[in-house]
Parts: sequence; C-alpha cells; structure tokens
Amino acid sequence: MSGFDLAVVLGAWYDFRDLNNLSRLITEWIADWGPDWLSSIVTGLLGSLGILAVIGPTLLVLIWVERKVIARFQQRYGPNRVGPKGLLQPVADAIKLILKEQLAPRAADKLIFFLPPVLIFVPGLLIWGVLPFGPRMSVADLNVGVLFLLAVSGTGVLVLFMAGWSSNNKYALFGAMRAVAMSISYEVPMVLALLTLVVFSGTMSVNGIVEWQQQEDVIFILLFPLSAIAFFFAASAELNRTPADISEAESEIVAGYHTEYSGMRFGLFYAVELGNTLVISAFIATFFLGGWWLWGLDQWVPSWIILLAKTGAVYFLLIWTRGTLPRLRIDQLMSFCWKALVPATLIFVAVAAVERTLLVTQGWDTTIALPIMAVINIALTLGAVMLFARLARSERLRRPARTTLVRDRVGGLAAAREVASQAGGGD
Amino acid sequence: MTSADDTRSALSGTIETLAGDGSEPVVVNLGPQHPSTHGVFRLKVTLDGEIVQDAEMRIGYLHRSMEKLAEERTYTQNIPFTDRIDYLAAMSNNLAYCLAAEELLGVEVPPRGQAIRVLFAELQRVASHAMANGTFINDCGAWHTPLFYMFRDRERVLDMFEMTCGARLTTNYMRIGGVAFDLPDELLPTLRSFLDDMPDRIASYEDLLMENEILHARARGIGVISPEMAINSSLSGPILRATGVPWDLRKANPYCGYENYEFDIPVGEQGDCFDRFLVRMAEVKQSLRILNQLIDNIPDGPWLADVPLHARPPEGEAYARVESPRGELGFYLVSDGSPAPYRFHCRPPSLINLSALKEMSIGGTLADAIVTLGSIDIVVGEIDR
Amino acid sequence: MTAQLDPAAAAEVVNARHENAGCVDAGVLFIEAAQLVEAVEALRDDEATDLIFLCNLTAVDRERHFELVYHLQSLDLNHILQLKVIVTDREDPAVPSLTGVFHGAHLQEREVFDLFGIRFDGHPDLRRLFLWDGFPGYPLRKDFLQMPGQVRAGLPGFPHEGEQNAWPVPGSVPQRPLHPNDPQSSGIAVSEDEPAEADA
Amino acid sequence: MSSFGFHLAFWLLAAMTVGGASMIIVSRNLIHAVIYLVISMLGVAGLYLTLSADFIAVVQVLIYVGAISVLMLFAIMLTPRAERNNTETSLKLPAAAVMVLILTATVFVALDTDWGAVRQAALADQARLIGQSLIREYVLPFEIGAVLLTAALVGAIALARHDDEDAAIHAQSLQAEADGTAEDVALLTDPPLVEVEADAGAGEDGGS
Repeated sequence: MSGFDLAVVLGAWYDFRDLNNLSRLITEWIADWGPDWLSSIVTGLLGSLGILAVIGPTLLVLIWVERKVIARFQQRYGPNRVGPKGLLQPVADAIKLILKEQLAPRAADKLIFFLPPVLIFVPGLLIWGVLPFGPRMSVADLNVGVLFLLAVSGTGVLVLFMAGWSSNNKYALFGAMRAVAMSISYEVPMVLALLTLVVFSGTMSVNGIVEWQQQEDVIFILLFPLSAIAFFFAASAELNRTPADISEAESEIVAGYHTEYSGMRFGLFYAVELGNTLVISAFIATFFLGGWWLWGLDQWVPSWIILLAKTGAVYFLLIWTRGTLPRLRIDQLMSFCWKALVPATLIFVAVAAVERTLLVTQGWDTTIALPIMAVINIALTLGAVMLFARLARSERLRRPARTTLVRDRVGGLAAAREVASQAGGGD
Repeated sequence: MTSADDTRSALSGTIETLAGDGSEPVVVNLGPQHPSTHGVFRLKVTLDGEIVQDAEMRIGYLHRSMEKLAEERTYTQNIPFTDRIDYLAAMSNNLAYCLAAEELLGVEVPPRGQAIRVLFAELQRVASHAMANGTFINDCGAWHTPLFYMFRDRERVLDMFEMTCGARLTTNYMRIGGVAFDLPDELLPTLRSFLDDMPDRIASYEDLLMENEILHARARGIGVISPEMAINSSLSGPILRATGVPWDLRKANPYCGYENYEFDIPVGEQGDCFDRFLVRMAEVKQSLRILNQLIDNIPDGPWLADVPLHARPPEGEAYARVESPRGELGFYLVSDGSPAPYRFHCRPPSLINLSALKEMSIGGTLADAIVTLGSIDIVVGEIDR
Repeated sequence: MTAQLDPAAAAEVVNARHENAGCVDAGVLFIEAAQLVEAVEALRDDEATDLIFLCNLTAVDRERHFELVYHLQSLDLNHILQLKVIVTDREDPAVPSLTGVFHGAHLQEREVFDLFGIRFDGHPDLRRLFLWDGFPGYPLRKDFLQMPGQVRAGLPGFPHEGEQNAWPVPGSVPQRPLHPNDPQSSGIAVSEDEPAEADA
Repeated sequence: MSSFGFHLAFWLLAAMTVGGASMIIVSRNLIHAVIYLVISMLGVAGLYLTLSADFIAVVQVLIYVGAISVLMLFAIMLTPRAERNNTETSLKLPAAAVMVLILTATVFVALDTDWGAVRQAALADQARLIGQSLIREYVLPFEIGAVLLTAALVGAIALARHDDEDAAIHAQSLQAEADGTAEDVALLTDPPLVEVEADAGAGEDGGS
C-alpha cells in the first residue's frame, strides 16, 4: 500500500479512497465562475447520480446474491443459465419485466394507482443521502441525520397505502393496512433504539455517531446489544422481510399492496424493496458496527469498502432469517412490538442516559468505564431476552411437542381416552 | 353431538350481532387462483378486520366426472383414473381400487404382490407426507426452505417409482391381482440407501422445526377440533389421529398383510394444526420402520395373479378402503356382471376432511384459516374427481 | 380385522326404536326412508352397535329406483355396517338428511344431490357441490344422456334430442354480469340450445 | 444563499403548499384530499428548510407526513363508506367563518412580527438547543403535554376496545368449551388490530 507516495494522490480526483474528491473539485470549479445556487444544484445532482450509479448495479448483483444464497439454503443451484454463474439473470428478469404488459384494474383509482411505483423511489433514494461512506463522504451530513432517516423512511408507508388503496383489490388493501399498522408500530422501537445511541454519543448526525465509535474505539453493538437486536428486528419488520413480511404474505394475501402491479411497475416495487434492504443493512452497519471505521483498518482500505463489507454481512443476516423462519401473525407481531420491544428499548434509553450522565459528570476514564458498561449492558440484554423467552412461552407453547405412539390399541373415543390417560401417567 | 350443535348456534348468533352494529364485513375470495389453496380450490371468507366470521368453500373447478367415465371402461382400464384422483398419492389410490375390484372378483393376490404393494404404499406415504408437511410450513410463512428440504426426499421416492413403473406421479402400477411389474434389480439398493439416509434427514427437520418458536406460535391451538367432533364430521387420517383417536385402517382392518409388520399409530394430544404436523412427521418414521422390515423379507414368486383383462365379476358390490396418506380412502364398486363397473364411487378423504373446515376457521384470523387449510392437506384432484 | 356387523342384529336395534323401520333382505339392511334419521340415530347411540363414524354415503341408480348406500363404522368395536335406503320416485327423489346425526354427511349429501338429483330434506345448505347452478341434468343418473341440453361429444344423437326442458333444471341460469361496466358478459351461463347446434 | 436560488425554492414550495391546500378543498374524494394534504405539508417542510430550520423541517415530515396523515387515512378507512365523501354539509358557513377568522388573525400576526430577526445567522445545532430548552425552561409544559398524550392514548384504547372483540372472543371461548380446549383459546385475547393502531398513533406523538 505504501509503495507509492500517498501525498501525491491525496485529494486528487483519482484518489478512489475518498469518492467525494471528484465532486468537490467540480463544485470548486463551478464556484469559480458560476453563481452559488448553480454549484449547490450541481453538488446535489452529482451526489444523486453517484448514489444511483452505485446502487443501480449493486441492486442487480444483490438480486443475484439473494437468489443464490437462498438457493443454497434450500439446497438448490439457483440461477445458473444466463451469463456466467447466472450473473445476468437479473438483467434478463428486468428485460422481461419491461416487456410485459402494464395492466391496471378497470376500477382502480388511475392517478393514485400509477404514482406509487415512482414515488416509492423517493424515500428509498433520499435515505442514501445521509449515509456516510467515509469521513467526509456523505451527500448531506445533516446534524439531524438520524431524525432525517426516520422521517424519510416513515413516509414510504404512505406510498404503500396509496398503492394498496388505489388498486381496488381486497388483498392489496389488506396488505396496505397491514403495512401501515406494522410500520407505525415498529417505528417506535426503531426510534427508541436509535435514541440510545443519540443519548449516549450526544449527536444526531450519522457521521457523528460513527466518529464517536471511532474516537472511543468501541462499536455500539457491544455497548447496546439490545438496541441492535431491536433495531434489526424493527428494520426487518419495516422492510417486510420474514418473519415479519405480513404485508405481502404470499400464503395469505398473495402479494399484498402490489398484487395488482404487473410488469416493470412490480419490478420497481421489487427493486425498491431490495434497495431499502440494502440501505437499512448499511445503516445497521453504520450505527452498530462502526460504519466505515474498523479499528484502524480504514487507514489502509478505502472506507467505503469497509462499509460495503459490513453491509454485506448484515444483508446476509437478513437473507438468513428470511430463508429460515416462518412468518408471524399480525397480532403476534403487534404484541411483540408493544409488549416486548418498546418496553425493553425504553429501559435501555434510560440505561443509556444514566451511563452517559455518569460518564460526563464523574469524568471517568472511558477506556475503563466503557468495557464495564458494555459487560453490564450485555448482561442486562441477556436477562431481558431470557425474561421475554420465559414470559412469552405461554402454557400452550410449553407443552412438549410430541406424539404418543400406540401399538396395540385401535379404536375411537374410548381408546383415545385410554391412550391419553396412559400418556398422561407416563409423564 | 349436542355440544357441537350448541356451538354452531351460539356462533351464528354472534355473527348476527356482529353484523348488526354497522361495521362492514369484508368478503375475500381465497382462490381459485391463490398461492395457498394448493390447486383450484376456492374459500370464501367473510372477515371482520382480520377475524374470520364465515368460511365457505366453493369447489368443482377440477371436476372431471371420473365416476361417470369409469362406468364406460373395464375394471383394468379404470386404474389410470385412480392415479388422477389423488395425484400426490397415486399408489394408495391404485391400491384401494384394486382391493375393491379384487373383492368383487374374489382374487387372491400372491405374497410377493402383497409385499410390493405394501412397499409402494408406504413409500407413497413418505412422499405424500413430505409434500404435506413442506407445504404446511410454507403456509405458515416459511420461505420455501422446509418445502425444498422435504422435496429432496420426495424426489428420491419418485425416482424409485420411475425405475419401477416408468412414471413418477401418475404411476398406474397396481393391477387387479397384484402389481404390473416385478421390482427392478436396482430398486432394493436404492431403497436401502434411502432408508439409511432418512433418519438423519428427519432428525435435521425436527431440529429445524419442532422447537421453532414461531411455528409453535402459528400452529399451536389453531384449528382445534375435539375427537368427538372429528369423528362426527367423518374426519380421518392424520387429522383424526391428531385429536388423540388411535384409528388407522392398517391396524384396524389390515390389508395386504399389514398385520405382519410392526408399527405404531402416532396420535396427537390437542387436535390442532401443530399436532397434525407432528403426526405426519411421526408417520413418516413409522413408514420407514415398515419399509425396513419389508426390504429383506420380500417373498419370491409371482407378483400378479392370473386375472383376465376383461374380467367379468359376478353381480354384487364391494367397499374396500385403505389408509391413504390423507385418511380413509374407500372405493365402492357395484357390478352388474358386465366388464365395466355399474357404479364406481370413491370416498375421497380430502373432501370429507373439509367437513369441519368452517368450524375450525371461524373465530381465528385470516392467517389462521390458511394454516388450518394447509394442515388439512387437501388434494384438489381428489376433492373434485 | 373389521367385522361386518350382522344386519339382523342391527335391524333389531332399528326396529326397537321404530316398528318396521328396517328389514334384512339378502344380507343387506334396508331402512324405510321416512325413518332413516331415527334409525341411524338408534344405531349410533346403541352401545352394542355404536356406529359413530359415517364412512361413506353414496347412491346407485338402479334405473327403476335409487339406492342410497351408507357405510357406518364403529371405531371402538371395530365393525362396519352397510345399510341402504330405496327411493322409488325418479321425478323428485327425496330422503331425510343425516346432517343432524352426522356432521360428516354434509358434503357427501351435497355431492349426491349434485350428481344424482336426490333431495335431502333437512339439509341446511343443499346446493350443488361440483357443478354450477343451472347445470342441466344429473350426470350420474343412467339416463343422463337423455336429459335435455347435454353435451354429446362424439355421440350420434338420442331419441329425445331437440326437445326442450323436458327435465327439471335445478336453479336458474345465473345472469349476473361479470363486471358492472360490461353488460355484454353474462357470467358463466349455459345456453340450453347451443350444444345441440354445436354438434350439428 | 444567493437570492435567485432562494426565491426559486420559496415560490416553488409556496405554490406546492397553497396548491395542495386548495386541492384539499376542491377534492371530493377524502383519500385524495389526504394525499393533497401530504403534498401541502411537504411544502411547509420545505419552507422550514429554506429558513434553515432543519430540525423543525424533519420533524414536520416525521410527524405530519409519516404519522398524522397515515392516521387520517386509517380513520377514513374505518369510517363507513356512506359517510366517507366530502359532500355538502350544513356546517359549511360556520366553517367558512372560522377559517376567515383564523386567516385574519394569521395575517395580522404576520404583519405585526418583526421579521428582521430571521435575517440573523441560523442557529447551529438546533436540536440540542431545542432539547435543552424543553428539558430546562419549558419542562412543565412539556410534561403537561406528555400527560395529555398519555391520557389520549388510554382514551383511544378505551374507545377502540369495542364490544365486537369481546363478542368474537366470547364466541371463541364458546367454541373452546364445546371442544374441551378452553384453556388453549384464552390466548386469543391478545390485543386485536384496532386497538394497536390507536396505540401506534398516540405513541408516535408521545415519542416525539
């Protein structure tokens, strides 16, 4: 790495460690001759284009990755016909979707029906704006970045509702209602989980949170594991991934809010869903796994590659849960949210506040205090999880999963009673 | 029976009060084109929010009038129809029909034929239960993973069918008086390796599914039916056994020499969807037990009795039944002395097991209704015939 | 092994409930249609017969009459009984429904009604099961092809061909349009005339 | 900020806000009206942004666009279809009078305000300042608001817990008693959907 002089490339446009350089140079060049507003607009455009240029191909690869990984879970090969190792399969799918006829139900509310596939992209793309790919590499490093993330992701649900309602289809309406109910419920534990980080690190800027982790040499998943778990589950609920994919539960309501969308309109929903999964993975990596920072490795490897690697790990975890777990029912999800996640995250907000106050007022040495707090918080998390497991396993679930084997007795009710009494005696 | 009557009247009373207060119940058609109805089955559910108030099934989309067609064909020509009745358990259907025809004709099946029939009936049970359990977990919302696991085993069974009779799904293998072909040489080694592998596989499925908290939450206490109600509704097979009633025709009315094999009847405790799943898992193990006893003890000799192709049974009637993977599968044949049956009736377990579907679904959520339907393990070909 | 319950013993149980409700002929128990429900209830509740499981319910068209065949099973005593009911009226055959005794009779009676046209009095929801409302005729009857409006693929024709509405048609042809905006589509309607023309 | 960009943004956002608001009045379909309301609120959020009030802008989006409008949609969906249209009502005149009063008051306040304060540099790190003032100077109103919202939440639960659910649960337990599995079904008394929705909205407000 140090084979060439770093000082030569530092800040030059071809310094690929910081992708911001290019846009900064262009902006400075425009600022030399153009008005202010032009350079702001150009900066925005460049950022959006850069993000689009990154996530467009990434999405195509991600579709392939997801299908391939799921196929491996299911002991299949997955796509392997189009292109090398099936890599061009998503392209072929996209071409197919574009060529398909765009159907609209006759009784649909036309305008509201046509808008959602386009509008759904807006929050999906806006969220990327506050994601720091490196120390200075985010399109807009807002000082309320965390709030911005929550606000923008919250508006997506409105689009889902528009899609479901305008389709004039009962499945779609059910999907939309479920999506909305889920989304506004799971936003609460999501906010609370992020609030622990905000309270503890004392900043609402996303990059600030990463810098705090870098400064204190600790990642938040060690300090606040329960917030990480809650955020992961709430995020997978908001993303409609199993076990919380009730708003597009295939076995119940066909495809939920996008039942009536065909062709590329469906393709857009699908792409945004994948893109949201990716961006939420990236935010989980940023908030809880240190983002672009990795104990000094970011000095040697471009920061955005570190972030992508962490994102990939979280994304794999999301695929894993999807490939393994069945789906919960809506009332079960709701009671899990309100009875388990919200109280637990609320308690951890208080814990974070207390620990932060202690750190600030007592002036403790963070290198000693933080590991102790981490141990305490991990113990608390384990306790909370075990308490939940104990409480949630009701009497019904605690009964053993077993069958009684009957060898010599055949019959009806009398035999059933006999078998039951023998099985009961044998316990 | 009075208790069930009371329940029904109480339920209908509740529905009236629910509908009377100005809320709008939603009628949702599940099917005939729906991912969870396993074919062209239509369930019309009336929902209050997510709670099912009424469930009514509409069937007949796959009606092929087999009972009428069979009256025009000879007894042997009718065997392929039975494949298509329950296309997921073709061997069992062949067997039940041949048993009824043999009862009419008074034919004795040679011992080798009997053993081969048991072998394939049990293999068919393994394949059918693999399908049933896989799709059941799918209906609970798993993303196809358990389904594909269980399909691997089903594929191996179907491979064995293919090497024996050339067909994988609609086998047309049994004949009146035995089976159509002898076992090929490569079958028994294949079967042995299958039997060697299966315990590990079943153990892995149990690891994956038995203690799965989400599966428990979804299937425990859902679609509960009492043994009294189950018997009164003529439910049979794993659904009846899941309520705790040890009723298995292989034990109660042994056919094809089932009395010579050692196996147990698995019964459940609560009669809910999860128990049905458990009973099916346990039945697979029992089938493997039977196959293990069978594999080294297949007698030599002919596999098909000498029955004329255009057999003319004497006037009379016969009702023969077997324990198919779905329950009591019976064939009622009436002969008027001609080469074709005068009346050909199939007692379809899938259809009759749906008798209590409405009672099981009402009061639960829409998702529960889907799980209940999945746990009943319907085959639309058999429902509609 | 499931034993066959002696029909004579079953007949005694039946007749104890109602005089002359059942009789045994050639080893088969026949029940009077009017007393069917009572008889089956007696067989179900009597401890010696204990026939609590309705295995099978079907009908046979014997050309002069219909024969309803019931297979009843006792699970604890492990015996099975076949009993039959004769219906002689071909124009409007009817028997009492067993749905009050066996919930499992519900679907099977609908099937018999659908395919044979035998009415089950007292059935709470007697509609066609497989075929649509308005399907002409009852397919499992032996004279089905002589009923009006049949599809006669590959058959040269029948004596009554061309006669209209000689046979009662259950229900009416649904005229509900498929879509409110499309008055042209008329649902799944079966025209009585078309098949004959199509064949010609 | 250069004046051209600022003016362009202001006029676009103003047009969006006022246009959306007018369409609410014009639209007959209540669902459409809510969508227009969302557009209008987004415009307001944009206006806050041009005033360098990031925090307020984000909160505007979070609460009004993300939560309040969704709750309105829910309320509309739960209303019987017959009463859902934006038709003529007898309350037209009183509503117009109230609107005129409010408009007059707003214009009066707008004319009376010293807008010169706005020209000062934007406050850095507003979120922290707002938080501090909420917890220190205005802690009493803040707590009163919290209690009020909690009361609203409890009230919403009480209202949403209709006899319907009790009746459905009762039917369940009847079925259970008939089947002899009464204890199994007791768990079905988990909170039904409607109640949770009411929770969600109130919780959203309370949380922010």
